[in-house]
Amino acid sequence: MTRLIALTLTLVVLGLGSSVASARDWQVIRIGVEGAYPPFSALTADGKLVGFDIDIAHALCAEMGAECTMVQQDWDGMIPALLARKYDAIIASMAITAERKKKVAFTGKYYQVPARFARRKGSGIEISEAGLQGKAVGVQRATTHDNFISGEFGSDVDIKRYASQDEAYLDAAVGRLDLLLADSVAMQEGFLDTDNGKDWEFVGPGYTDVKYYGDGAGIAVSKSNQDLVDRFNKAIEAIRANGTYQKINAKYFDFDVFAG
Amino acid sequence: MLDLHGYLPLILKGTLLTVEVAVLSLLMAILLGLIGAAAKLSGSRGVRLLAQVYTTVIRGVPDLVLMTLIYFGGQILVNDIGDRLGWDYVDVSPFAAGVLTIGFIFGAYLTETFRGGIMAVSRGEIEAGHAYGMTPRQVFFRITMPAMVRHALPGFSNNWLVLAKTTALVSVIGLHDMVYNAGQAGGATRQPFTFYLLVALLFLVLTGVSDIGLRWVERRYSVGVRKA
Amino acid sequence: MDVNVILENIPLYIEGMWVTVQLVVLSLILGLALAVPLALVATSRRRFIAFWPRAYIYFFRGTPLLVQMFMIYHGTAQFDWLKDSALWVVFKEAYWCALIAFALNTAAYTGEMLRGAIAQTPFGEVEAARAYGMSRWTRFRRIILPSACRRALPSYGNEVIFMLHGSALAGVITIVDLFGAAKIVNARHFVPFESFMAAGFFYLCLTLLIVWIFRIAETHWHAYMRPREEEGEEKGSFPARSAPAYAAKGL
Amino acid sequence: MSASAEALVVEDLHKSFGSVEVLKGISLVAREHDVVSILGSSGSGKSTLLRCINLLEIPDAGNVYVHGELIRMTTTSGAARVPEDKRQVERMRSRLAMVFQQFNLWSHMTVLQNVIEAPMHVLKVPRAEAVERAESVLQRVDMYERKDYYPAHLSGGQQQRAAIARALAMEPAMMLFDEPTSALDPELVGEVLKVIRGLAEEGRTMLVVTHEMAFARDVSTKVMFLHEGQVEEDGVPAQVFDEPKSARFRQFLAGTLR
Repeated sequence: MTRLIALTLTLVVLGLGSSVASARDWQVIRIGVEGAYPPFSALTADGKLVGFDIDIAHALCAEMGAECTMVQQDWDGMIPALLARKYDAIIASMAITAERKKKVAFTGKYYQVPARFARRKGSGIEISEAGLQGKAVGVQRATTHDNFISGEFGSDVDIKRYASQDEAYLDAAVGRLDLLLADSVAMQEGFLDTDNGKDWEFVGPGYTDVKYYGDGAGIAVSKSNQDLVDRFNKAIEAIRANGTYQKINAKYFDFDVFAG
Repeated sequence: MLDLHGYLPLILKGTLLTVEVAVLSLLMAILLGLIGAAAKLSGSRGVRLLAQVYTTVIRGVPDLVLMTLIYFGGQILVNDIGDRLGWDYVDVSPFAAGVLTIGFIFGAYLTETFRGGIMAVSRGEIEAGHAYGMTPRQVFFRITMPAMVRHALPGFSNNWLVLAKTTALVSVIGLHDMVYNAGQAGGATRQPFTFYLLVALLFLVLTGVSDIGLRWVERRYSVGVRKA
Repeated sequence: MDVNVILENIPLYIEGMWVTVQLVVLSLILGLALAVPLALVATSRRRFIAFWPRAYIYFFRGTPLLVQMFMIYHGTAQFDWLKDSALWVVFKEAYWCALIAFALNTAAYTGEMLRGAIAQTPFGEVEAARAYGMSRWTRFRRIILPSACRRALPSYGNEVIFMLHGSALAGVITIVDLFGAAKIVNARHFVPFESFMAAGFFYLCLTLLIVWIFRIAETHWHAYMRPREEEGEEKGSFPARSAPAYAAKGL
Repeated sequence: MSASAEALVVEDLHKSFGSVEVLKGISLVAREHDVVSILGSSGSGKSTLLRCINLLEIPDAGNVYVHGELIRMTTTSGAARVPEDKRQVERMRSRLAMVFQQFNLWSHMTVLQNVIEAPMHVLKVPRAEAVERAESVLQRVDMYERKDYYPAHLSGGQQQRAAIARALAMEPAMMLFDEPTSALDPELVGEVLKVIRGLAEEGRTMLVVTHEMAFARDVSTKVMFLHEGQVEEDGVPAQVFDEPKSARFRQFLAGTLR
């Protein structure tokens, strides 16, 4: 009996994992990333993280001379996990919004692209209050798109919220959704250009409304680590100045994602 | 029959994780269950009340909600404690959260199972122990506990089978168990049904094998007991 | 703790709770309707006939509800013939997928419960029914089923509670039930602790409501088994679905 | 006694369980108003005889006529003997009301519900009429006061009286009693026997499997002693009890009357 208790305690403690981080001189930084948001971040078949966000994160770390570990986190828990100190910064295409600024600090933007709707080809759906009436619109939960559709069309639309953008794409492909609302670049590369999205097309204008979409995608850091925000800001400026940013940009896109 | 497009190793890796989570949380649940049962049978009203609140809350709130709560809330709690004790940072990983939650939930169920088992041990057997000059400690470990095991086994078996199935929920907090991996494989191959069916069958194997094993144990512990 | 966030979002929680209640009630009704014939066939003496409902029950009781729901929600999309058929109107909606999964699941558990209770029907009572000229169907309808239902009532109470808990899975597939509502609140305000705690509180209230309803139902329905002077059945606790074994251990 | 119609005729009934032959060709005639007591030690086949008459057990051979109507039997492809018409059996059973050793009241129903159940759902008597009938038979067995009790809350004697009321409510052509007092505590036997005695005096046709010798002797019009599946002795009680022909029956009487 006593042995059983001892064994259990040992195992539970081991399970907790004592990954005690070192003091905050930012030689070691843990970065929260998502992995289900191509082409910005995705998992390869053998489980490796790839994408624009990931490359940027590595470039920034190299610039700061820090050793970085990537921590994969579902989008739902992105900010709560930062607040719970599961990692030190979020580099996951997170838009800089007023609501989020209440909880976390942001760097300046590292890219900005408009959001757009996409519809099934031939559905003829138009983007207006009447056109969206009763339509099933897929968005990723807890994103600016979720806020935008809820705020602008909320009561008329059947909003389907997904934990990841990939899940929304899957349901769109099988015909559970009438519309998608997402970042236009992510949707182009992650969906419309793929086999799943071959029957879908953009519709309506691009949205950059600051009220919902804020000031572009930034790096989120805990408010108590203002020094880390400054380091990241400097590093962003540096990689934009030395051409690293442009190289990564060119690897994924044939236009400038920084400007929006 | 089933074309798995080379995803079988990924699924089996997940199966291993599922089993790990299940076994570790079972150990934790046994520990909590014994503590809980002792608390419920304790002389102190406060302790009994605490145990009652524990079991009532656990049975009143869905596993999934508890798991989400512990995954986020648990980390905050650990950080608070850590700050006070001067630790730097202890990570509550999805794995730890999963094990802790499931262990915590089934600790409540096992509390009832063990309590029932202890109460089913006949007064006479215990009195006989005292009558032969055993200390209360000896009576508890030599008489009550072994006799309790037999009474608690059917409920225990049942709890284990439910626990094994409950591990599927860890996929929702992002742990790469077999359900999560089946989702990945299903999405990539566009054959979600195939992969979820495979995982369902693996669960049937897990519960089936456990069932056979537990029946064997129950038979062994019923030696010397006449079947009604 | 940020209570204001929760208070502001009470309407959202109420809406979610309404969806939860709908899902639970509908799946229980459908599940019960399916469980009765399932139990009837599973008690058949002809092995080949009894095999099928038993296999169904074994599958649904041996696998996680989450996997069953995923098989119906994500899995059905694998089949083009299904997507081209009229049935897709149903499977297209996450709500119906969840409802179907829940109903099939609870049908298996309820069916097994009824099967056990039917098997326990006192033989003499069935024989008396035969001796009075009741047909097979009348015997089942008037004697066996009502008596089995009463015996199964306490475990059915647990099943209802389990269904309430299981219904939280709906929140995983885009449905805004009570759990889904909590996820939205968390997503908007980043208050995981408060948002899920509130959901837990509402679930607890619903659970206690169910326990209370079943306690009343049992005092009505179980008058026939209870000695006139009330005996000391454990009142304070309600056994979980997982452990019928200790329900009977009141002492 | 006037020569009245034959209520029940049993011809050459055989029944085996596995290799054990329990009934080895039993015949029996009961006229209306007859009270036939069937005696025998345990294992003599007396209960099986009763159960074969209303087909709770299917006899291997032999015929049963109820009021002259033959219960038609047939043989399945698997060589099993089965009733040809289930409806006929159900109709016949509804006219032969059985009272069991273990009462077999439906435990989830009150006494009144037990009594109205079969009239309503087998004979299709309207509820109001069934209740009226039930209340009168309950008064007859002195159970009216307890009509809203559940069986579990009654003594054995009360349960058996309720079971007799349940049988009476069918207004049966004949009543079958299967050791109606054997499961009762000794002090409760009297109240049940009193009721059965009263029914016999009313002139009801009854077949009673019993161990109560005094009852068999005083109340029956006919006594039948079974031994190892055969009729060892039968006749009117005075003759059977006073001048038994069979040595076995004498032994049996000596044993039970001691």
